This record gives sequence, structure tokens and C-alpha cells, in this order.
Amino acid sequence: MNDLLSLVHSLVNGGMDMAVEMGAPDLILAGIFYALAGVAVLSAVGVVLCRNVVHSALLLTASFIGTGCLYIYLDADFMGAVQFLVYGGAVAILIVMALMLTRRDDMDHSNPSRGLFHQVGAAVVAGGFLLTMGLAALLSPFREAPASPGDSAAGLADLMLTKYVLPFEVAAILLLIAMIGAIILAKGADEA
Amino acid sequence: MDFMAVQTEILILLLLLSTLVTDLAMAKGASRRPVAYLTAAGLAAILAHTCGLYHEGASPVFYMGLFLADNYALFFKQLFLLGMVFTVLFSLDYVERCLPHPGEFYSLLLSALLGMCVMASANDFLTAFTGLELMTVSFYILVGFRLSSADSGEAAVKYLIVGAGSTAVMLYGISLVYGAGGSLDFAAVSRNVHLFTAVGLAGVVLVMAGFLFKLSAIPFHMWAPDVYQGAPTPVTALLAMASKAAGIAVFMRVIFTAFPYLGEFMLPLLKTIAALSMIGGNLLAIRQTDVKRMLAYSSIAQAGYMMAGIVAADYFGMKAAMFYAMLYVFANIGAFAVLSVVDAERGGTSRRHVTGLSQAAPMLAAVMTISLLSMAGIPPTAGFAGKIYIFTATVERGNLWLAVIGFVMSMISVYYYLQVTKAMYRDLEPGEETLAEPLPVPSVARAAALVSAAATLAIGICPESLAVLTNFASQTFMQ
Amino acid sequence: MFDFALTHAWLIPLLPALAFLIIGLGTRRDKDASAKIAITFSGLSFLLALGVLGAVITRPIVMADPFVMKTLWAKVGDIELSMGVLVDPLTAMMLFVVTTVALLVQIYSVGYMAHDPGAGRFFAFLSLFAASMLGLVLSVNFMQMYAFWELVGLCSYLLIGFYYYKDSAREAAKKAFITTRIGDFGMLLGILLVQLTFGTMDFVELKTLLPTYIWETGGGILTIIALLLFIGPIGKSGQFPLHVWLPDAMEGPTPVSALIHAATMVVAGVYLVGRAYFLFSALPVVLEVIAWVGGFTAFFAATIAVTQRPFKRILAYSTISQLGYMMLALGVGSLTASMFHLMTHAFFKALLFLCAGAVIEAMHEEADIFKMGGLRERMPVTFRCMAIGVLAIAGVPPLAGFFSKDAILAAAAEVSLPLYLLATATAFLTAFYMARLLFVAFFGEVKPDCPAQETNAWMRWPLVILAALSVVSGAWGHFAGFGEWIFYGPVGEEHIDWLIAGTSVALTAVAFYLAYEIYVMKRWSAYEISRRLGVLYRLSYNKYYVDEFYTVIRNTFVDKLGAVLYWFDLHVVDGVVNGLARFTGGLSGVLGLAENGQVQRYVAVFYCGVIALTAYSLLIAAMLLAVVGGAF
Amino acid sequence: MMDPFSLTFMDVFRFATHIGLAHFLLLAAVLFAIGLFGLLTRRGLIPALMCVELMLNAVNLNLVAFNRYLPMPDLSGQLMALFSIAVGAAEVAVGVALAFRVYRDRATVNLDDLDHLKG
Amino acid sequence: MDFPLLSTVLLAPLAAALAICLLPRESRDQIRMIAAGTMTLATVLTLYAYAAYDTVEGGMQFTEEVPWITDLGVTYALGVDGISLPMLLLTDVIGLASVFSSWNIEKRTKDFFVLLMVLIAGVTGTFIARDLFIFLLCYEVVVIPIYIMVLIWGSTKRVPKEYAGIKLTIFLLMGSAFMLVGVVSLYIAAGGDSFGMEALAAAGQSGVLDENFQIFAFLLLLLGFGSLLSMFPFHSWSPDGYAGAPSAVSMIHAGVLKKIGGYGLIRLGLLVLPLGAKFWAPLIAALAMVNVLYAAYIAMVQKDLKYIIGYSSVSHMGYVLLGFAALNAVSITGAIANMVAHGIMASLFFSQIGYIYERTHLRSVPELAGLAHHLPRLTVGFMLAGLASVGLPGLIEFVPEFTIFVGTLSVYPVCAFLAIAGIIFTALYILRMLAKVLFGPRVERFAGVPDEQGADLVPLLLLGVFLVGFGLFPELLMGVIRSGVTPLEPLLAQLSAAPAMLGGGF
Repeated sequence: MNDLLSLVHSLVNGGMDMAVEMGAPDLILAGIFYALAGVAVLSAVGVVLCRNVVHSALLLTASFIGTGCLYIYLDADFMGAVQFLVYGGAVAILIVMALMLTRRDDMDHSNPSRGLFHQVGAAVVAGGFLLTMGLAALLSPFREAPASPGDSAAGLADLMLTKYVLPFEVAAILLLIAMIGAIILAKGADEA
Repeated sequence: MDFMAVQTEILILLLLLSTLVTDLAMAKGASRRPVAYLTAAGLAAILAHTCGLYHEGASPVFYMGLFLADNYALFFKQLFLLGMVFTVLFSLDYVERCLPHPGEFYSLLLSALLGMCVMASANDFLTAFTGLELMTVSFYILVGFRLSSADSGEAAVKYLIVGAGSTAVMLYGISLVYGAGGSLDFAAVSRNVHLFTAVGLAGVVLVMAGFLFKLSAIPFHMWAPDVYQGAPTPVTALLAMASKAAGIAVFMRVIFTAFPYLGEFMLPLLKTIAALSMIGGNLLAIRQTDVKRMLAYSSIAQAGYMMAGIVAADYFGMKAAMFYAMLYVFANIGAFAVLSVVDAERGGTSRRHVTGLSQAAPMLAAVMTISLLSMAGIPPTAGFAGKIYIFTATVERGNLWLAVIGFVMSMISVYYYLQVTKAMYRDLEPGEETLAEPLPVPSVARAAALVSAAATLAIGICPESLAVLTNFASQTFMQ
Repeated sequence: MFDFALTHAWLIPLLPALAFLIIGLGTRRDKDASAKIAITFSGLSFLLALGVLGAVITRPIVMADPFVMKTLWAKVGDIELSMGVLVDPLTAMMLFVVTTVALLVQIYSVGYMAHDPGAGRFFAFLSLFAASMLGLVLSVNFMQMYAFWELVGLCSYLLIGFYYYKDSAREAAKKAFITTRIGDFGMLLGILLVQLTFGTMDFVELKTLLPTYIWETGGGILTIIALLLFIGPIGKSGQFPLHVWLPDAMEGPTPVSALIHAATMVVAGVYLVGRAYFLFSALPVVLEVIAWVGGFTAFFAATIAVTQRPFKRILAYSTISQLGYMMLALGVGSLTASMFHLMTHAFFKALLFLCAGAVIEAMHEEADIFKMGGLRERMPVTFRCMAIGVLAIAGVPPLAGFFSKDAILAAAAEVSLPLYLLATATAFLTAFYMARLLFVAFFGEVKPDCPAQETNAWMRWPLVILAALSVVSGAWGHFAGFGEWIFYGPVGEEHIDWLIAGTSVALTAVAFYLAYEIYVMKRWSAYEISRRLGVLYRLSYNKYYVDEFYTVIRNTFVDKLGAVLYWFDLHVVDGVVNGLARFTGGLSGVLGLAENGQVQRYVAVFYCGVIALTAYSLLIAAMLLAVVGGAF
Repeated sequence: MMDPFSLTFMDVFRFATHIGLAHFLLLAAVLFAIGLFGLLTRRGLIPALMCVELMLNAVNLNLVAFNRYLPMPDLSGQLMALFSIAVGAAEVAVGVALAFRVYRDRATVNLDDLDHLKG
Repeated sequence: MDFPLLSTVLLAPLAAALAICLLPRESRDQIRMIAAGTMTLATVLTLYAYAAYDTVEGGMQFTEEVPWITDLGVTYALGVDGISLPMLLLTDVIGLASVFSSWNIEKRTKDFFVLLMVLIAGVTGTFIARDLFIFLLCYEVVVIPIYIMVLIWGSTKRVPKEYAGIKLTIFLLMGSAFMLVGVVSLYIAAGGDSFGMEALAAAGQSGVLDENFQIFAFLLLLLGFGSLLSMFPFHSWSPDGYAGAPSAVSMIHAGVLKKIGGYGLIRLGLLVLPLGAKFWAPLIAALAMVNVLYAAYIAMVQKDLKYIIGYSSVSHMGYVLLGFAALNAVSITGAIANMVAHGIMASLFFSQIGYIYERTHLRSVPELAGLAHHLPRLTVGFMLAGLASVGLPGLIEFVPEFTIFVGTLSVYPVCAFLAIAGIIFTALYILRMLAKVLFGPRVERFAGVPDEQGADLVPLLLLGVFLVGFGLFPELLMGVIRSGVTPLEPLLAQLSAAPAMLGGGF
């Protein structure tokens, strides 16, 4: 897994370094960004439109991976790693298993959508959200001043064990409880 | 790091672990009463312990001002503990009869409690968020805990879906606030002028939406009726009193410490939402026949009242909101204690199920009536004093119209509360005679109901006793 | 002795009141004891009244300088409501009349009610009535008068409805109360206006205040006040158009008719005008109204009486007619004549009614005079008394009616010829219908199944005493100087205008002759005459359809309007209330439709809220940006 | 503040080629909106959960981008994203368990069939 | 501090309620005895207070004061003056009578008397409270017991009792909602540190509350007190409510509870918001006039006895309102006295109707007839109440009505004129009812109905004594009221120059 991670890292960062050297950093950076963003967005679109739920799940993973790459693009290596592991791996697998368990028949139409009316309504709501958030992003005069945060894993570890140790513990309990709860709910289902 | 600041949470965590262990140690199929008693005793002990934690002067802080154990937090923690203790007590029978894994049930209750306590003390978004999620996830599970009931599962799914949507929004908001405020700390955020940019303001309202979801204020209320109705009755009780109060606790802290300078921006919104909640909640409750569902709508309205206190945006308003949150706990304990018994004995909580209660169990009927009247704000129950506090504060800030809406709607609410009273007290029709037969009431539940009713009346007649506490707690923000 | 009576005049009404209490709370089931108590207390009251009369005669108490005693009853704000006694010759005369008639009627009632199980109640009510009437007579102010005025109305109501099991009695009682109530309404308004205008309701004080007031502000508002006040007497004294209750009131026991609806209560209106004559006499317009109302009523009622058949009904219309006379006298400015007639009328009309009672009782409740006949032989004493009464009312000298009626005619003639002619015509009609009554009932053949027998002693002796009074009171009054005693303004000179007197005596004689020819000799068929007169007869027989008119009015403006308003209340006022409730419920239902159980709908709504909030925040942000610019 | 009516092609081009915070914010908004659309239209519970994950993911992008492009003193933005991932995972776990539970009761995991509670 | 007389009067019924709670359901006799004993005690104490009240001194007497809720400025302050003392007496007398009227209730006796005691305590509290908070508290306390009592022991005639009960409850509560807003804004405007009535009144009269505020706040109070007093068009709860309620509730409701409206208008409306009262007075007068005539007309076409008396009480409340609206010492004295008078009279009516209904299960006028033959005592009760209602002298209503008329005729000539005309219509419907129900031929169906005796007779005797006693000796009542109204005279004199809507009169 570590190997894979470093491979991707070297690929992305290597490309960037190359671009910087070539004197057209912005353009190339933009290209990479658009490529990754395209992967993320198109996969996401696929997730919500695919009729086969297994395809949806796979595309979801693709979208997650695209986003994970973007994290690395943003110098958040550790985040990227977690993204691949948790989302790309665990969550996706969990979901696929769930799909298998709850739906054992034909997979082709396993991911039905609501009717057109609903779709239009949903599109309006989603579009509205997009519009407002997009406007918010565009209307805000941020003075960008990228600070190099240094090693993301170390920085995060530091925060997690000092300043945010309490939420860290709480999150641990949260996971524990989620596990217990999931077991009970699922076990209850089995027992019935 | 000052671990004294988190002693309550640590104690709760220890209790949580001991319940887990006890549960595991017990034989399969054995009654889980000991776990319940352990939980209740432990919670009572912690509650007693917290009483000694009120203090003058500076409050203990966990680390870098990120986790405050101030009187404000303490007040809310006591509120949660109180609600939890009583819920455990009155639901002993219910849990044993209707829920498949009572041991874990108590563990989950405690984890939800832990989440709430963290929320009450949290002084940064990350802590608040994790606390909130701990509570929420625990509730997802608790709502779906009644495995014998399909409605319970449906309710849990709905809660999860809408809750996840709300979590997403809140996170979005936090992200934007983080961007604009440059930090996750409430104090640091409050000082950042970028909060006044589009991203900042949008972030603020999204965060607000996330908390308002917990308060089930209109228009973020849609989940509440279904979830309240489907959830096991004790869980509904907790959703109504504790979850909501936790939302209020963190909401007020966020407003007053993270966004203290956004008053002009937020107050019109909050007023509108408060008014909408008061109107909509009460109107929607009118048609309900299921008491739990009715209480869900009523809880929307109650959230509106509390928000009316909050929008006074001053010491008096906060005090009033806290006062109201506390008395609402007692009212809920009473109502849900009765409903739990009814649910366990008669297998439902619709008006049909409470019919004839005044003859089957006169004490329960009386407690139910008193509790409902407290929610409606009819003296001599605590609700009346609470409404006076809230709307005095509201009027003082010039929001007379809000007070008009509040009072008028609370009188309309009497209508649907009285529908329940009517069902309990009316003459039985032919064919309903069995409903008059005495209902076996577990003595603990009876005691819990009585205590809550007594407290409701006591606070109503002598509000000073509680007001002292809220004064003390609300001074936090005045320092 | 006289002083004692005077200073204890307040006992006069209180004694019967006490009797009422004792009977009501204690002995009402015991007929004899009740009767004894009632008569004893009435007797004491009568003695006191005699004492007062003596005191007034022997001491310098004159109209201008009455004896007054009063005590505070209630004080509201700065207005003091007092109760007390005001004794002047007018009062003394009234006290004497009322106590006399009351006592006699009570004695008579012992016989009359001998077989009625409710006699105890009857005596209680009679005592209450006596108390109220005496209180009214003694009033020191308008408020007291109004209070007792209402109370006599109550007693009238209770006594008319004494036979409560009879629907007709029940209805008559109700009608009496409500009709007089209309009058009371006007009177109450008048009294209130008096209080507001003068700040007092006391007769003595008003009398002194009034001239100054008229001097300063003229009589405009006073005219209104006086007219309003006069509405009360119109109702109480059965003046047109509120006379309708009086004939129906005959449903009560006959002693009641005698006491209340002939001798005392119905003259309260006349008495009121007399008592407040200082006010009325100062307002010519009002006097004219009074005169015309009185004159018209007198004639109008007489024309009705001519065609009626029931014994007591004829007497009732006769009473109305005579009350009209009294009003007429007041209207033409002669307090003396009015009061004189009031007194004589009290005696002879009470006599007539008591005779009627005796006859009707003897006839086993048969009231139609045409079913009687020849009673002269069966009931000789009653017949003689009746005859005296008839002659007295017809104004045959030297009986009482002659003097008092002549005084009125003389007074009317002085003021207005039309009124005099009206009064004279009335006198003629009066003589005619009274003669008709007497002839039809007492003359002719005895009907085969006639059960009549002479009455018992309890009933007989009061008749005799009243008959005696009917004979002598007129002459006594005339020659003892009634006019120097009760008067207003300058003392009227006592004389008999022989032209006027002669005319009326002659007309009376003609009327008697006609009646004799028609009803005794049957020279002309009464039926034929009525058929010839056609419309006139029907109008008269049906009392000019006044009752029917009122029924229409009541149905339309009271019951129908009430029904309409009730509809309005149910469907509009309450409809709005229910509508609001239904609207709220409906709104609840409509809003509830949003909660369709679809969780995605819930999410959508949630996000709509979010979008709205965000849009608002963007708006604010844009505004801030416009203000602040790039200052961030 | 940009005046949309005075934008030239060059302005647009420059904006498009200079990747900055705004791009990430927009991307996040787009991803979020897509997820939202899916959440509102997918009938199945599991696909809906997937869409929720998409949304959370979009938010994380926001956090990380803010942390990267603005002068933040520490990595709390990333940390927040990390916690959000954890929370998201927990929610999915519970959601999946619930899916089993509901499937057992109702033999369906379609959200629109879960409308027993309403009114 | 002396013996806490007023506290005893207030708390005795509550103590009785508690005691009854602890008794078993079956011991009906003990329950009744406790209720009756308590109310007798309260009545005796009140009578003592009435006798011992120093009318020369005037003002608040028998005062008690204990700080209660310090952060709101609420004090447990009790006291009576010439305005509230008659009301207190009324409450206890009617309360006592209502206990005896309910003597034969066999269905859920325990619950009934518990609720009745709470109800009486609540009403008592409103009249003796010197603190607005306590006033409100006690006022709203009474509504819910009434609802439950209507629900369980009420009767369904034209409308179902459930409807009548909820209508009454919600109507009154909606009114009180506006009142609460008014009170809260009043409290804030007066400084927000005391709910004490004296303090608020001082603020209101010293100009702390400006005129516009007073006008606004008074309107809110009027909505509340007006609905309570069944002011047109907020009256429609009243007849339905009485018709649905058991007789004890009707008695207390018509007899005392309604009077809280009038009492509140004087105590709060006039004393605290004098300018507001003055401004709205013409409207009140006009509505009062409508009340009198409109309700009288409707009463005329009613069939159900309780509806007749219900509308009659609406009509009579018109006089009270009119007396208030005229805003002078005489008219206000009349208004207060009229409240007492109507209270006694209406509760006597309802107790007698209750007896008829209990024994015959009939209340409809066309179905009843000739009761005088079989029920002479009941007839006396009916006649007393009816004749008092008509305003006969010697009975309690005469002087108050007269006083109101004197006080109002010069202020609102037209309204007063029309309202005085109401005495005709009152006579009409009352006498019609009496005639139909009591008199007429013997009806054998009622031959077996026993006349009132024992406990049933108590309401008649008790209320009758006051009905006649205050009627014959009105100074007993007016003297006390005068001592309460006299202190208002300077205020009223000031007010005469204050502006009113529509130029002040018509």
C-alpha cells in the first residue's frame, strides 16, 4: 500500500515539478487539476446516474480516488492516503457487500431513480445549492497566501495528540459505538 | 492539560465502559436490570458530583481554551444527566419488554450523553462536531433499537438520511467558517473580520442550519415527527429533551462566542425561524392522533419558544432559554414516562391507547396532564414561568410581535394537548370498558413520573429555585 | 297620639311588610292564621294612617310645607339614595284611601278565599302589596317612588297570576308586568335625567330648585324629562296606548282587581303626576299632552266598555276610562279635582269590583253578564250596594261621583271646549254602560239554573262600608273643603257650576233611560242595534284591535328579530369563531400534506431552507461588500 | 469584486488557468451538488448513503483547500477533514447495518417505500 | 404579622383538594364533608373580613407580603380593598353554594371535588392578588379544571359537551394570550422590575407609560378581559359553555369567573392604563350597548334554560361594561356592584336549573311546565333569581343597575338610552321563561319529582339571603365598594380631560 502511495505521489508531484521547470507551471497545474477534477466530477455524475448499483459503487471509488489525488495536489499527503484507505477501500467494500447482501437478484436495474418530477425538483435544489455556494466562493475576496505547512502526517499527529486530543478520543468512542450499534442492528436482523 | 475540566466526561466514559463490561459478564438471557441499576446509580452519582462543580470566577479549561467546564456547560450537563437518569428509571420495564439488547441500550444512552456533554463544553468546531456526531450516531442506533418494530427501523433510516444530509451541511459550513475565520476555535473565529465575507456568512448560516436541525426548527424539522413516532418511547423522550437541549447549548455558545458580532445579520433569520417554528409546530400538531407524533410537532414549537429566548440575545434571553430547556426536560419526563408505560402495556401511543387512563391509572393521567400543560405554558406549571421569562426578554428587546405569536400559538397548543387530556378523561363509550381496568404501573416509573410532575409544579410555583441556577450559568457569557 | 302617628309614619308600610314576612316564612300554610295576621297588621296600619290624617288636619302641615323624614339607603359616588316619608295632605288622603280599601279587601278576602288552598300565599301577597303601595305613597324622592312603583308592579304580577295553574292568568300577569315595564322604562329615563339635571331626586328640594332652573335655562329639557316621566303613568295607570294589560289583569282574584286594579295601584300614575305636579304644571306643553291622553283614554275606554260582556271586563274598561278622567283633570290644571275623583273612585270602584266578586262567586265563576239576570232577588244586599256603586260612578247626585266628576268637567270646561265635550260624552257613555251592566245582571228573569245566593258576612260587610263611603265621600269632600286642603297653585273656590252639572245629570238620566228601555223593557233589540252599527260595533267589541296590533309588533320586532339575531349569532359571530378553528385545522391538514413520509422530500425541504439562508447571507455579504469594498 | 459585465476573455482565461482556492471551492460545490442530487433522486438506501459520502468528500476538499491556500497556523483544516472521514465511515457503517435491519422488516431498502410514518 | 386570613382563604381549598386526593374513591361522604367544611370556613373568614374591613380607612387591608421571584420582581402580595372584597365574598359564597349544588354527584365524586376546589382556589387568588403575576397565574389555573369538568360531568344539548368545553377553554385562553402580551409589555415598559399592581399603577398614573403605549396595551388587555366578560363579539363561548357545563361550574363561571374580566379591567385597565382606558371607552360603551340588547334579543328565542341564562348573563355583562366605560365614580361603583349582583343571581339561577336537570333530565323550556305545583321551593328560588334579574327593588340588582344608569346616561346618552331599554327585554324573556316553566296547568309527569330539601336547599338559602339582604340594605354592599372607588376619584377627574376615540361619546 505504501508503495502504491509513493508511486502516485511521485507521479503527481513529479509532473508538477516538471511543469514548473518547463516554465508554464500554471497551465500545467491547471491541466492536472482539471484532469483530476474531471475524474472526480464525472465519476460522481456516474454514481448518481448509473442504473447498476455496482457500477455506481465502483465509480464512487473512482471519484474518491480522484479527490484523494487532489489532496495530494494540495500537499496533503496523509489526507490522500487516508482517503484511499478509508473511502477507496473500506467504505466502498462495505457498500458493495451491503449491496450484495440486501439485493440478490438482477443487478442491471438495481439502482433506480425517482421519477422525472422528482429529478427536476432535485436538480433545482442541487442547482440552487451549487449556485449559492459558487457565488459565495466567487464573491469572497480571499487573499491567498499559501504557507507551507510542512509534513502533513507529523503536523496532524501533533495536533491530534495535543490540541485536539479530546475530539480524537471522542471520535474513537464514536467508532466504537458505531461498531457496537452496527453489530446489534445487523445481528438483530440476522436473529429474526 | 487540566483533566479536572473533563472529569464529568471521564466519569461518564468509565460508566459507559463498566456497563459494557457488566453486560458482557452477564449470562445470555439474564435480566439486564443490574445494568440499568448500575447506569442509574452511576448517573445519579455523577449528577450529585456535578452539583459541587459550580464555581465563581474563572472556569477550568482543558487545553488552550478549547474545552470549557464553565457553569453554563455544567448546567446543561446536569440537564442531560437529569433527563438521562429519569429516562433510565421510567423505562426500566419498557426496555426489558420491548428492546432486544438492554445492556447495549444503556451503553448507547451513555455514549449519547457523553456526546452531549462534549457539545456543551466544546469551545471549537472540531470538538463540537465530534461531540455532536457521537450523540447523533448513538441516536441513529437508538432510534432503530426496537427491532420488533418496523417503524423503528424506518425512523432510524430517515433520521440517518436526513441527519447525514445535515451533517454534510454543517461540515460545509464549518469548512467555510474555517476558511473565513482562519481557525476552528470559537474565540479565534470571532475575531476574524473575514467572517463578513460571502463565504464567512454562508458558512455561518450553514453551521446554524446544522444546529437548527438538532433543534428541529422549521424548516429543518421534517424528520422530527417520523423519527419521534417510530423511535422507542424512551429514546423519543431523550430526543425531545436532551438532544434538543444539547443543540441549544452548543448553538448558544457558537452564537455568543464564535459569532458575537454577527447579531445584526443573524437575528432577523433567527426571529423568522423562531416564529415559523412556533406557528408551524403548533399548527401541525393539531391534527395528530399519535401522542408521540403530536409531541414531536410540539417539540418543534418548543424549539421555537427557546429560540425566541435566544433571539433576545442578551443575558435575560439566555437565562430564559436555559430555564425553558430545563423545565421542558421535566415536562418531557412526565409525558414520556406515562407514554412508556402505556406503550409497554397497551402496545401503542396513539390517543386510542391513552383513552380511559384517568380511570385505569389516575396518577398517570394527572401527571400527563400536568406535563402537557407545562408544555402549553399554563400555570401553575413551570411552563408558565418559562414563557413569562422568555417573552419578557423578547419584549424587552422590542420584539413584541414574537411575543404575540408565542402567546397566541401556545394557547392554540392547548387545544391539541387537551385532546390528549380529553381522551384520558372522557367517559368511556360502550365497548371500551376494558380501558378502565387498572393498569399495572411499575413503581419506579410511577415514582419518576411523580417526581417530574412535582418538579414541574414546584418550578411553576417557585421558579426562583431554578432561576438562581440559570442566572449563575448564563453569567458565563457576561464575563 | 297624632304626633306619634306622624313620627312613626314609616311604620305604615312596614307593618304590612312584616305581615308578609311572617306569613311568607311561617304561617303560609295556615289559612286562618295568615288572614288574622294580615288583617291585624293592616288594621294597625289603618289606625296609623288615620292618625296621620288627623295630624295633617290638626297641625299646620299643608301642601307647601310637608312633614319629611328620611334616612340614607345607599350612597353611590356622591349621590345619596334615601328612603323616607313625606307627609302632606295629599299623602294623608292617599294613606287613608289605601289603608281603608286594603283593610276592607282583606276582610272581604277571608270570605272570598275561604275555599282556596293558596289563601296564605294570597294574604302574604296582599300584605306585600299594601306595604309597597303605602311606601310609594310616602315617597320622598323619585328613586323611592320608582322602587316602590316596581314593587307594586311585582305584586300586581304575582296577584294577577295568583291562579298560576290557569294559562290565561299566567299570560295576563306577564302581559301586565311587561306592558307597565315599557312605561317604567320611560319613567326611569325621566328620573335619571332629573338626577342628572338637578343633582337630586328629592321632591322637596326639586320643588325649590325648579323655578330658578326654568328661569335660567327655560323648559326645553324639562319638557322632555316630564314627558318621559309621564310614560310611567301611562303604563301604570292604563292610559292609551298602554292600557291593554288592565282588562286582562281581571284574571286575578276579584279582591285583587278591586284593590290593585281599581282603587290603588292603577292610580299610582295619577298620584305620581300629582306628586310631581310642581314639575308638570310648569310645562304647558306637557300638561296639554296629559290632558289629551287622559281625555282620549277616558272616551276610548268608555266606547269599548259599552259592548263588552264579561262583568269584570266592563268594570276594567270603566276603570281605564275613569283614570283617563283623572289624567284629564291633571292636564287641565286641577290637582284638586283629580285627587278628589281619585278618592271617590277608589271607594265606588272597589265597591263595584267587590260586588262583582260576590256575583261571580255566587254564579260559580260565570262572568258573562248576559248569562246572569234577576240577581236582584237572589242577592239583595249585593244588589243594593251595586246599585249605589253604579249611581255613584254615573254621577248621580248626591253620590260621590257627582261631586268629583263635576269638578273635573268644570275644570276641563275652563281650559278647552273639545276636552269638555269629550269628557261629557264619556260621562254619558259611562252612565249607559254601567246601567247596562246593572240592568242585564240584576234585572229581568232569573235564569233557570242560576246558582246564586247571597254572600257570607265576611264579604257582605265590606260592601256595606264601601257603599256608605261611596255615598258620603263626595259630599263630605265637597263640603269639608277638599280643595282648600289638596291643591296646587291658588286655592280653587268651591262651587258647583250648575250648567255643567245639570247637563251631565241630564245626560246620565238619558243614558239610564236608554239602557232601561233596551235591556229591561227590551223595546229595542240590542242585537239589532249592534248590527246596524256594524263596523263601529266590531271595532268596539274587539277593543279596536289594539291587542292584535301589539301581537304583530311583538312577533315581528321581538321574536322574529330575535330569531334573526340568533341566526346571526350562530352563523356569523360563532361562524367566524368556528371558521377560524376550522381554518386552523385545515391549515394544519394542508401543512401536514408536506409530511408525506418520503425522506427525500424531507432532505429537499431541509436544503431549501439551507439555500434560503445562504441566499440571505449572500445578499448581506454583497451589501457589505458594496459598503466596505476591498477593505478585507 | 468582479463585475460580470466588464469581464473580458482574458480575465476568464486567466482565472481558468491560475488554479487557486476558488477552483477548489467551486469543485467542492459541484461535487456536493451532485451528491445532493443523488441523495434526492436515488431510491435505494445504499446509493443514497453513497451520495452522502460524496457530499462529505466534497466538504473535505474544501477544508483541505482552505488549509492549503490560506495562511493557517496549523493543519486543523486537514484534521477536521480527517475527523469527517471517520464520522462518515461510522455513519456508513450504521447506515449499512440499518439497511439490513430495514430489509428484514420491509423486504426492501427503497427509501420511497419507507413511508409508513407520515402525516 | 397577624393571622394570614387571606392566605388561609386562598389555600384552604387547595389543602382540601389535597386531602380529597388522599381519600379513597368510595368515601364520598367524607369528600363532600371536607369540601363543604372548607368552603364554610373560607366563607366565614371572608365574612369576618367583610365585617372587619375598615371602610373609613379604605385601601388594601389584611395585606400579606412575601418576596417570591426576585429576579422578575414578583411578590406574594395579597390584600383586599373595597373593589376586591365584594368579589372575594362573592367567590366564597358561590363556592360554598356550588359545593352543595354538587352534593348529589355520584360519578367520580372524588375527581369532581378536587377539581372544584382547585377552581375555587384559583378564582379566589385572582381577586386577592396584589401582584400581577399571581393574578395571571391564578386566572389561568382555573381554565383547565373547567375543561375537564365539562368533559366528564357536562351535558350535551345543542352542541356536544366536548365542543362546548374546548370552545370555552380556547376562547378564554386566546383572550388571555393577548392579555399576557399586554401584561408583559406593560411590565417591561414600567421598568421591568416589579409585577406589583401598586407599582405598575404608580407607573401608569405618573406618566412613565406614554399615551400611545397605554392605548396599545389597553387594547390587548381588553381583548383578554373582554372575552372573559363575554363582550360582543367575543361572547359566543359563554352560552355554549354554560350549557355544556355541570351546574357547579356554570355557577362559578357565570357567578365569579366572568367577573374577573370586569375586575381586571378596573384593576389593570383603569388603574394602570388610565389613558388607554379613556381612549377605548367609547368603543367599549358601544359594544356594551350591543351586548345588552343583542343578547337580550337572542335570549328571547332560546329554548334551553341554560342558554337563556347564558345569554342573559352576556346581556347583564353589558351593563358592567357600560358602567366601566363611563369612567366616573358612580358608574364604576355601579359596575362593581352589578358584578356582585349578577354573580349571586346567575349562580342562583344555575343552581336551580341544575336541580331541575338533575331530577328531570330536562332543561328545555317547552318540555317543562307547571313546576310550581310540585316544587314550591324551587319556584321561590327561580322567582327570586328571575325577579332580581329583572331588576326589582328589594333584590340585589336594583341599586347597582340604577347606579350604572345614573353614572352613564350623561356620558353616553345614546348607548345608555338603548341599554336602559334592555330592562324591557330582560323582563320579557325572564318572565316568559318563568311563566312557562313554573306556571300553568299541573303536569303529572313531574308529580314524582321531590322538592329541594337538605343539601339541595342550601344554595337557595345561602344565595337567597344575600340576594335579599343586599337588596334591602344596599349600603352593606355599596359602602364597601365606595371605600374602594373613592380613591379613584382624583384619577377619574384627571381623565375627564384626556382624549378618547371618536371624540368621546355618542
